[in-house]
Amino acid sequence: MSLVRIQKKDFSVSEEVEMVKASSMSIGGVVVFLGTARDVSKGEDIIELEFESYPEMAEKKLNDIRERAIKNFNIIEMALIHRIGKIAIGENIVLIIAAARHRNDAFMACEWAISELKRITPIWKKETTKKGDVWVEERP
Amino acid sequence: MSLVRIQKKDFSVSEEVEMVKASSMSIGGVVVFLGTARDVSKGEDIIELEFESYPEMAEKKLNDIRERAIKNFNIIEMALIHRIGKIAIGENIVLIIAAARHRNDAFMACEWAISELKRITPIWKKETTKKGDVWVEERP
Amino acid sequence: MITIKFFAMLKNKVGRDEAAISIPGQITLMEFKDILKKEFPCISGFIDKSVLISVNQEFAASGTIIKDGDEVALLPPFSGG
Amino acid sequence: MITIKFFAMLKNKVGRDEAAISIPGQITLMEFKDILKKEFPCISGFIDKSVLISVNQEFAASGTIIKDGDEVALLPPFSGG
Repeated sequence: MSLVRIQKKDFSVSEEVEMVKASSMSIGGVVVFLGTARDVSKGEDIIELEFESYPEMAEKKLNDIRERAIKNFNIIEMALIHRIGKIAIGENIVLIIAAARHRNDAFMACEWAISELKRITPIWKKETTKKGDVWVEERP
Repeated sequence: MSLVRIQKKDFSVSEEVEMVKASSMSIGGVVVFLGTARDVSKGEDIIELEFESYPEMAEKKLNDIRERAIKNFNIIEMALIHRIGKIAIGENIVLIIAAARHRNDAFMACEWAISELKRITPIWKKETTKKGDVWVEERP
Repeated sequence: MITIKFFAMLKNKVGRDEAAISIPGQITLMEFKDILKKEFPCISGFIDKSVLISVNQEFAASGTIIKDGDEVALLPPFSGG
Repeated sequence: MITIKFFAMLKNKVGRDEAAISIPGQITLMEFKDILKKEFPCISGFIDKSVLISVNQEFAASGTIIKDGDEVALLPPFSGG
């Protein structure tokens, strides 16, 4: 299974971490970012989220982030997974795993990767509130 | 099950993350640090690790870190688990989970918590190499 | 023919997720934007303002050349993550 | 009686993980350290140098009062995490 995926179904954090860990016995620190659907956004009660992507380009961009993270940070491996489709409150949205010899490198790469994902990956979020559906139009 | 534990057996990252997530529907970002046993330490091949703790005091200190993290960072919940006993290369050693509304707070709290754990928690590591067993004597 | 892809609120406004138009030879993205605004007037404000454009799944600039067979996508501000 | 706990390399050097000694009334940790160094000469160098001491599972300073029933632990530099 690929370390970079856009998919409808949920992922298992443990399984993905094990897949990353399997890449090397020299990993000493793994940092995971897990984005989840929260009940309130900008003061508005959220009922449900829906994500849409430009699939081919989104996977291309996630692959690009992984390659640059491995090249520019002192990490051994990285996984990036983003879900699309309807997502209920509390559910998982996005998972980024950075594995390094030393923890500081893993923290830096993981933090960079999630902000880079938000910046360059063609994925859009629709929020369903009591007032209706709104495509979120914000550039982070 | 407690969010702060010293234990011999391995933990499931997914199960611990779900336990933290269950504390609130307002969680939007979860940052996990997972420390694992790597094959080389300071140029020396490691065969096996063994951790010992001062159990009552170690749990007290981990609880103290959790409480200060929740008080001083804008996070909703934190879990800290450290294994003791013999640990093979590639196995999990320590897990810290920080859950917040916003990801920056979770990153900051998680990074602070692992360095604070290393600073104040009475846990000791013995490295088994080809040259024999050595208690690691370093203050991070 | 050029394939044009619409996403998120642009898809809602245009009422479909894909369209095809033909262009006279090779033109720049700047010129292509004018054609898009005439073909899809309901989103011309977005095209001027907040929309990024990709050509064959790579971000494109005003001078990028558009030619027959290309896939052009109109990308509203991203909100993944 | 005071319970004394040894961990990691100190446990190896002393050859056991616990000892009990009695003290004359209440004394400071500084005074107690001198007793420890006499009782356990093989680790007196460590006690002077790199060892932290906890009293009843809290970090203690030179002026901390030690009294009957206390649990004193000798803590080599930590290496958890």
